[in-house]
Amino acid sequence: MNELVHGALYGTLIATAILSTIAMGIWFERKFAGRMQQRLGPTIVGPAGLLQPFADIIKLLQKEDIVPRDADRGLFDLAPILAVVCSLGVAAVIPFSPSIIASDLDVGVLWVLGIGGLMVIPTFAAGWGSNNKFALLGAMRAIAQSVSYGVPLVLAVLVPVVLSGSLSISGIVAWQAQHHWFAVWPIVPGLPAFVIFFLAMLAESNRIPFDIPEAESELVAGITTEYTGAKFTLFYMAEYVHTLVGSALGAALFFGGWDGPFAPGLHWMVLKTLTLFVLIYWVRWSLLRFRADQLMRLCWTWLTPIGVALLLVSAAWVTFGGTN
Amino acid sequence: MEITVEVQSATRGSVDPHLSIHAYEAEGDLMLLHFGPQHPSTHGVFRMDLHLDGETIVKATPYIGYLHRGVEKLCEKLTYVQQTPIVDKNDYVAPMTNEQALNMAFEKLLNIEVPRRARYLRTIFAELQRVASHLVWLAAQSIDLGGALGGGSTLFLHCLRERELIMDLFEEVSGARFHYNTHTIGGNRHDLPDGWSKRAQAAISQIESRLSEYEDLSLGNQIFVDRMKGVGVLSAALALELGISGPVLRGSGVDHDLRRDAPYHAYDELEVQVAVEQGGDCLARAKVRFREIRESLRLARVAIDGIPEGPICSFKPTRQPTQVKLTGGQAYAALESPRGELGTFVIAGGDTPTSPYRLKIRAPSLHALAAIPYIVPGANVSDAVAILGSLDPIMGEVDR
Amino acid sequence: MQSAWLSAFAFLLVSTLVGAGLLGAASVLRVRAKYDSPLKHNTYECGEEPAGMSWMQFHARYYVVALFFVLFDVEAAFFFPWATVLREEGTSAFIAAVTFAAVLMLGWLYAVRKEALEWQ
Amino acid sequence: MESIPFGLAALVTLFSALRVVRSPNLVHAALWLGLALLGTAALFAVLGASFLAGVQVLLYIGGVMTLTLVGIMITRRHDGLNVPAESIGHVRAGVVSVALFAVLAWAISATPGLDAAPLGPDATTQDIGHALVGTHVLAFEVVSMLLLAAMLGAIVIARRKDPAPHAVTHLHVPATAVREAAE
Repeated sequence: MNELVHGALYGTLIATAILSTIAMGIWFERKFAGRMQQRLGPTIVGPAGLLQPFADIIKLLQKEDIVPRDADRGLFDLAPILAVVCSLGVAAVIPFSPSIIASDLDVGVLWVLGIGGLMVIPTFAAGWGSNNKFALLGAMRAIAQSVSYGVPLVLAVLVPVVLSGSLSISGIVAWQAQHHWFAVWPIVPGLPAFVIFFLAMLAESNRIPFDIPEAESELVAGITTEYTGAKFTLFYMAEYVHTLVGSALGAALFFGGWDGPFAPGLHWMVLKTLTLFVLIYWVRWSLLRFRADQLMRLCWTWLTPIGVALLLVSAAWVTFGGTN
Repeated sequence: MEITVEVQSATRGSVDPHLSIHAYEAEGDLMLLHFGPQHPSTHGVFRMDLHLDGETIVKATPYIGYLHRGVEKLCEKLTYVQQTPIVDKNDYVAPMTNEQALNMAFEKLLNIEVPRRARYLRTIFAELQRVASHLVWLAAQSIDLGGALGGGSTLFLHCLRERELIMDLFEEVSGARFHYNTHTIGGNRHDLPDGWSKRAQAAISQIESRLSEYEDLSLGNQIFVDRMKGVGVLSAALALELGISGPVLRGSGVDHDLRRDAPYHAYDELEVQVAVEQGGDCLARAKVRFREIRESLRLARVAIDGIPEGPICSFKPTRQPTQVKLTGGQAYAALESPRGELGTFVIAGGDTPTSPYRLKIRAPSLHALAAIPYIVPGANVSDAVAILGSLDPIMGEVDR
Repeated sequence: MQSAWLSAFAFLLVSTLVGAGLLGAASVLRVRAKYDSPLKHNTYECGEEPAGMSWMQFHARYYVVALFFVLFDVEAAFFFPWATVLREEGTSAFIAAVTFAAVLMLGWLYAVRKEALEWQ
Repeated sequence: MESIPFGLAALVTLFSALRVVRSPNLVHAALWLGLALLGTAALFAVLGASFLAGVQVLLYIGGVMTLTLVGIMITRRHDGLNVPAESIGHVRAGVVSVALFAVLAWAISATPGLDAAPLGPDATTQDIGHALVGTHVLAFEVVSMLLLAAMLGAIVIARRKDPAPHAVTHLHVPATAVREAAE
């Protein structure tokens, strides 16, 4: 029972932290994008528009709940909740400091990949359940993209697993704290593996340049076309949670997580996570969008074989590299 | 009559251009997707009915008329002088050229010579307007490719920043930022304010310096090129047959530009370098537009330097709409708008001598849209958006 | 049973509560329309009446991609336990994995050659 | 203490398995199957097979479920989506299920040595790894052959459909060609 309480307590703590980071992250993103686009971003609500996210949330929650007549009511309602669970659930095994971790699972990597991979189910449920052509097209695109980029993602995650010999995320971070960060050393499987991880993570969380599932200039809003109010908010939130948790995962797997000098572990983890988070914004607000076939080609002809090669290189490093 | 592919093909020898559609079982394989009118990237209210096999488009049927405002009919009721502000709203991205095309037809009808200074002013306005219009095209195209919530909107807003400079210049001259009503029969209404030329030159320099930045963000961006290359290939023969003109035609490798081939305004005194690209795909059209922006900036600069002194209107400017009275005659005048050959055909006479019997506007966007049934099938939904954007249609002009 | 699983499960419960709680909050805060128009509940299709079913037959390449994903995932599933013992087992484990990956990449090579993973 | 989560997981698994066969809608059935597989993963976790539980979620729900959904989406006849419940024939289905269960149960209990788990009751992922590259290294390599065969099979089957309508990739018909065809 103790573990249940531990999980619930830390779960509440981490979920609250993530959600408030996202609220402020949205404000920051709008300011950031505004500066990139020669405008100011939010300025009206609160000082420097700081209260804008809360105004947004209240607005979205107040909106009328419209369900299309031909929708599959059950799936339509279930999908947004599942989306939040699948994106937030990944955070359960991520160590934010040596002690702040909801569940120190010995197969943490499998948990991350498994729960993250479940995202196809709410996507499909929303797309199919809406009974809308744009939503269905978006859902199928999302599924194809998600399963395709699942392969380089798994291969990239295998690199730190091989290098550290541990399946637990906290174990991987602890190993990096003892030896060296994987993105820094060994540079050859480490850094390219991080790049592949980063790209696959962008694709899994449907960020530009891989946002073809919701491509609003083509598919209006993809799977969220028929969603209004709170349910739309949940999808929107899930997308940001996915991005933030993905950044945290990247920081933990490749940049030593909470490891760092001078400051407590939590500070370092937050700093690294937010750096990656901002990097994603930067990419998002500068690049255009790929087309489905280009996306697939990039994944299958480049990322997958490179991922396999990196996996073998890291295995060779462990086997023949000697010292550590 | 509803304009459908069947109607078009009937006039073209009873051959359906979508020969392949018979290979499909209508119920089982194809999905009919209404793409528009209320869609983020149909550039106004335009509808394409797409028959999809998976994501591949097998047949595309354009439907127009959602923005029909009866401008031509309205012009039959208004006096000649009153019509200029009405046609301003046709091509709402390049209002200057609308006014010019209309007044050129009236001048031809009345056999009025436009003074040289007015012709220079018109040239400058036309070229600056072309720059502004092409910037809007680039903005819209990048939104189509890159999303309203992403890199596309970054380029979009930057393009609009440069367009503002041009609108500021126009505002100084005409007092209006958008619907200028500055051209009239026989010349212009407003002369340049003091120091305008200098400020215009400065604005041109600024746009020129930033243009290469935009080129890097679009033509220099691998994603942009990959999305445009080989997409929506329009052959020169088909383009000519459909009456397509402007950058779309020049992107298909046809060297045709009214500014050089049938000079109007002051183009007979200027040397226009026509931008032609081979390939006929979206990328070729994009390249043409980029080269045209540079050429237009150069032309505007030369024209500003060479503005002669003199009157700006040969026909006595009037506040009395009934001044122009005609009982007969007809005229057609065309100019090279940012979208192609924008022509006005006017027949004078009828019941009232103060207004035309019939006025017809030849809108280049309408002809460009005619290519959709031919170049969209075979592409997928993402490509359809890119193709539509590269045709650069303005629905106000299409539907009138 | 591993205690960490219970914590992870509790975390999932908390996530569910976040989603359900937000929907619950919305059901209180939500503005309700006084008059319900049937048009409001139409399926969105750019302002036109939706034509036909929203169902369509997707191309078989979706299936190929999904199948490839499963196969590579199965490969990964074998690699995970292998990775944890690589340091101890040494060269023999390395050779086993290289052979494994090489055989699998033959399939990938065939797929690329036959353009089975091309999307258009 | 373990019996409560075990019972819960088993209950969820059984209930959703029942819904898989009882659901008239194919998509619903597939999604219930996902829940049944998730319940199985929970069972594995409760029984201490951490790695197996993780793989179950990763492969079966993330992979096989997706495959099933995609499989439904690429079928041609969507009007057969709803399976009429009356057509199933409860008695016959029940007999077949019971018979199948009996056969499986008998096969498991009759197979010698199955009750003695090869890796012991608390096998860790490391133990699986050792076994994989040690005693079972041949099986490990054979699996790669199996995966290769599956890949090739998928490609061949998918390519067989190719000459169908999809062969038309670029449909641009130039005006001249149209005119020639008319003449």
